[in-house]
Amino acid sequence: MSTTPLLPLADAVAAHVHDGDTVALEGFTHLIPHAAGHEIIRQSRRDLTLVRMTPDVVYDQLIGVGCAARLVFSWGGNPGVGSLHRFRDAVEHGWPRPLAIEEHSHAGMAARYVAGASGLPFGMLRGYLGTDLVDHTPSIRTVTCPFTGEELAAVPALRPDVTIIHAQQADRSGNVQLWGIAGVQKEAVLAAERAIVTVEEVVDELTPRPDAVVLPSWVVSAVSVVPDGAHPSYAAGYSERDNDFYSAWDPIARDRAAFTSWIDRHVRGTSDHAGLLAALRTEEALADA
Amino acid sequence: MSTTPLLPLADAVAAHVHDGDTVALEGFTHLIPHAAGHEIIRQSRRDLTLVRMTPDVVYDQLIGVGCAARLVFSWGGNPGVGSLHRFRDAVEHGWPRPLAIEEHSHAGMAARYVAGASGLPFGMLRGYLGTDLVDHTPSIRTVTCPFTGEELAAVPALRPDVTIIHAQQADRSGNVQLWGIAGVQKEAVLAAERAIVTVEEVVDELTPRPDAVVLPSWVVSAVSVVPDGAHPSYAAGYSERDNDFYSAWDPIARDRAAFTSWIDRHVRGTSDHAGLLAALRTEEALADA
Amino acid sequence: MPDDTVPDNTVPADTVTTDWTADEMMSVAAARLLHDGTVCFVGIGKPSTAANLARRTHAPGVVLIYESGCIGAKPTRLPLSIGDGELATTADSLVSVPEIFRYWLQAGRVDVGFLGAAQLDRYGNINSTVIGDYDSPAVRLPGAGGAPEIAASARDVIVILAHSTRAFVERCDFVTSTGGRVRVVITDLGVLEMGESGELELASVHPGTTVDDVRAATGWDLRVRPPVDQTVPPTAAELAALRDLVAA
Amino acid sequence: MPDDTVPDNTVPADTVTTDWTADEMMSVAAARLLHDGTVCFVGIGKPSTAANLARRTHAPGVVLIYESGCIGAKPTRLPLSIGDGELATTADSLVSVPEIFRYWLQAGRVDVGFLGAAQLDRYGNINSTVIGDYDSPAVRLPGAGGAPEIAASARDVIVILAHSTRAFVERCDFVTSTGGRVRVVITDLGVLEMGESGELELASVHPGTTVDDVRAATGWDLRVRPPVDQTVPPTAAELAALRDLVAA
Repeated sequence: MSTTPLLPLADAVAAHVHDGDTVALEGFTHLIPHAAGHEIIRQSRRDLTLVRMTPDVVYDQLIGVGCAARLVFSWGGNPGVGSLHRFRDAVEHGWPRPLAIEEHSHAGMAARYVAGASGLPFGMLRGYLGTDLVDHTPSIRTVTCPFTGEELAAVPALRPDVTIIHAQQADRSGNVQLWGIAGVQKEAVLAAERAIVTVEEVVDELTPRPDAVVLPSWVVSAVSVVPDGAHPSYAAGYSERDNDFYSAWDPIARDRAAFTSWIDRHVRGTSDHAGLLAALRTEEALADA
Repeated sequence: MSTTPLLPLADAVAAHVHDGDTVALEGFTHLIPHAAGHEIIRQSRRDLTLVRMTPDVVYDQLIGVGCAARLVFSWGGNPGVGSLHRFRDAVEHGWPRPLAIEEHSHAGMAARYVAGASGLPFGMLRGYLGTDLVDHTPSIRTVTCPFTGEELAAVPALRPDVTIIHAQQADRSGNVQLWGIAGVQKEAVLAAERAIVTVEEVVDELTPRPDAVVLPSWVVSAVSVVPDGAHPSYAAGYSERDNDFYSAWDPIARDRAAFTSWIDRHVRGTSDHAGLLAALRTEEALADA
Repeated sequence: MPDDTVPDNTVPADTVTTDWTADEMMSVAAARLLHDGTVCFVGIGKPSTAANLARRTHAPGVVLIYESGCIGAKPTRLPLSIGDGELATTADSLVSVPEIFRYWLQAGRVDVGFLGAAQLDRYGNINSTVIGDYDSPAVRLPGAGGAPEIAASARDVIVILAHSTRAFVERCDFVTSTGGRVRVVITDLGVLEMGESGELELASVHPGTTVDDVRAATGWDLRVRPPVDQTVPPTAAELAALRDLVAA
Repeated sequence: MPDDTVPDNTVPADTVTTDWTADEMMSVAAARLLHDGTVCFVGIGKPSTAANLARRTHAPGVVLIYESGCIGAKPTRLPLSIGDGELATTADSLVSVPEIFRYWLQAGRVDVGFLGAAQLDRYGNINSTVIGDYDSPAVRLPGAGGAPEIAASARDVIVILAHSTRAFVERCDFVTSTGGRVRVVITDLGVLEMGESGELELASVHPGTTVDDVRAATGWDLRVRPPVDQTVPPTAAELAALRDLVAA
């Protein structure tokens, strides 16, 4: 029986995320693999091309510590809060290093992942027409319908070296099940050369559920058990979104020193996600006291 | 609240299926809308372009009575049994009328439905290369990737005038839920101008289920309650596939007179699907006696 | 402009109120553009507030689509993010993000798409990408998200944006999405509608605001469509429903 | 040819049997080509029998994909149709038909694709479309189904087809799919493998069959790869598992 290795997250990141890789940590508000992002920071990966439709706080962190040389994205913000200040600082002032950007629309990014998952060299859509994105993003071209003559936007397939997602469950063979808002995660996994999945728990058997995506073990390179591994994002059925954290991130990220100190304490100063969550809980308790 | 009309099947077919229409009755072994096909025969529609990936017994019947002028398809057979003899007779001998064919592969047909559901003029795939289909099917062309230069197959979007499918349940507003093997039905509905859905039953509320496709009422033109409306195909959770019927169809369809007599008795000689099922049960009882 | 996005000024005047904020006026004015059966592509913030207000008041059958894949969501409180669990659990159908953009938005199934922006020009083009030069921006904004395809594929586009000369500009620093389908712009001062000429025109001012106020807050020479109506202020019922929704 | 589709002739000879049919020999020979972890795209009939036999004997971890969208199906009895309920209920994952062709087959995730045919030529091209002229056929066959893309996208293609000069032809009346990835052809008389030259060669004959028998049933001058092995006949365990499966 082909089984996917069940590895500690540190080992999975060490094995599958390399300097210079193109890395997609996908998640659409729900199921964002924050813990994996933190582990990439702990292991000081460099020169990554980060890919994601909706880079949010974890990408702000990866960019802020200088892991990324390049960002491929369609919307970079702190949802419901505002800007990503580390992302802005990198683009506006090159701190801590310049960040090249390749910018698409959501529909374009989705088409690129679909093309990657489908083994096609490009995806097409009715999009981008009349926008200035066309002038600034060389990976937007056109293709002509051979039947109607209509000109459509063409975008190249995304094929990350490694995609990382968070899911609710895996079974002991490494089959993965996630449910609820599934975003573009299936496509991101299938488009990638390798895939790491962090899960809330391992179960003996995956019970079929409504609105579930099941990834067979043989398309997953490693599974790591990381309870609450999406925090401050959430996993339906396991946790709630920590909206306060997203709000609290704004002032931290506005200031380079505050940001670095936060990372040093919570990420570099902890050995794993359980340690990070414990540090956050201690602070909360102190603040409430 | 926008609700979809709940109509007797005869009224739904009368309202939405017109002579000369392009009609897709989709179903992939599971959930084939046989009852709707029979109603089209009862109402003597003419000059239809029939579309389906896997035309089977119900298309054999529609072709055999002369409803169809044209068939767009990728595999036409009696699954596990053999040929469709009425289809063969129409193609080989023009009986009861000539049948024009437009022939694709499964992957090509699926890409055509996806393009239709997506509002794109064409779909593309890595397919057809080196096959003689390219020479006989003008709707297979090529498109060149603007990034890699690779030549891919291009096929035009399918946009049926009406798609008909069978599902397990609708709620009182006309939201539809089907589950189990879902084939290409979602795409076929979304690609069509109008959609009729026959259902096993109407329920107060649709309970979310694993492996379900839910179509909101506002993409469905009419819902008709037709218990066992897929027979001899099946609806998971409601009925079993009548494998004996598929076997029994072979000798009936081999002979023009036997076929016509079967249609006259079971389809034209009954007023609805309940009548047809009753006639079949009576025969079975007599055969067993 | 299709009839069902014409601002509805037929709200009974006897129930109007005066203790409302400009923010509330914007949400109410946007909600009034939605009707039973209108399929709306909704983002977080004002669009979501407006669409849910419509659903709680005059248009219980309005259909809310969130780009996270939730079709027909019926949240009991305003979602804080586009991926809130309640959007998924109350949806008629939950689909993937690629599907929502291809089968639902691109295919033309959306009647009304809402957009916000940092900048808007007279033609309805919007900028949510950068202030300043793209390659060395003064302010890097979040970027396009779904805007280019919402602007291209929704039948009608409604922009919600507070009035200021920094936002209502002669020329967008960057065209993130085009104005071809923009029908209405709702601001804290009034309502602009797309004119026959393809240029936005002032159609109504909110109570307490003058045409001159609006023109002064607009960075181009704003056309005025006479007679400029006064926007019907929020009714007591609208306000109550809105405040309920926000407090929930 | 990748190692894992080389016919496995290492089955212990002491357990071989003699009371088997040619049909059983074909299923057993095909099953032996599959291994734990091999991802097979399976049709109904012999391919399904072979893949399920492998799963019940030496390769419990073989992955069966049916084009109806069932990934990792583990039926307890042989399905009568590609859409049997049990394929869905035992699958690891159930997906739509467009997805199975795009994300799974076209993307190159299938190791072994099985094809049947009405005609086969020496290059592995097959015909399942028409006998005779396309526009006025002598026999209209069911058509391509998934064959063109299975033949183009599976890493290795295995054809299962009973030997006769009507089936093994000099030239297919219609090329439904091409032979570029055909590695093995299993017949009721023997096993053909694709040679370096791109032409099928006789690699083994089933017990009781001679090379001349095979050549006589082949409509072209069949190359023979010396030494031609004798196919190891079904073992008692293989036969028992196969008959169990068929009877279930």
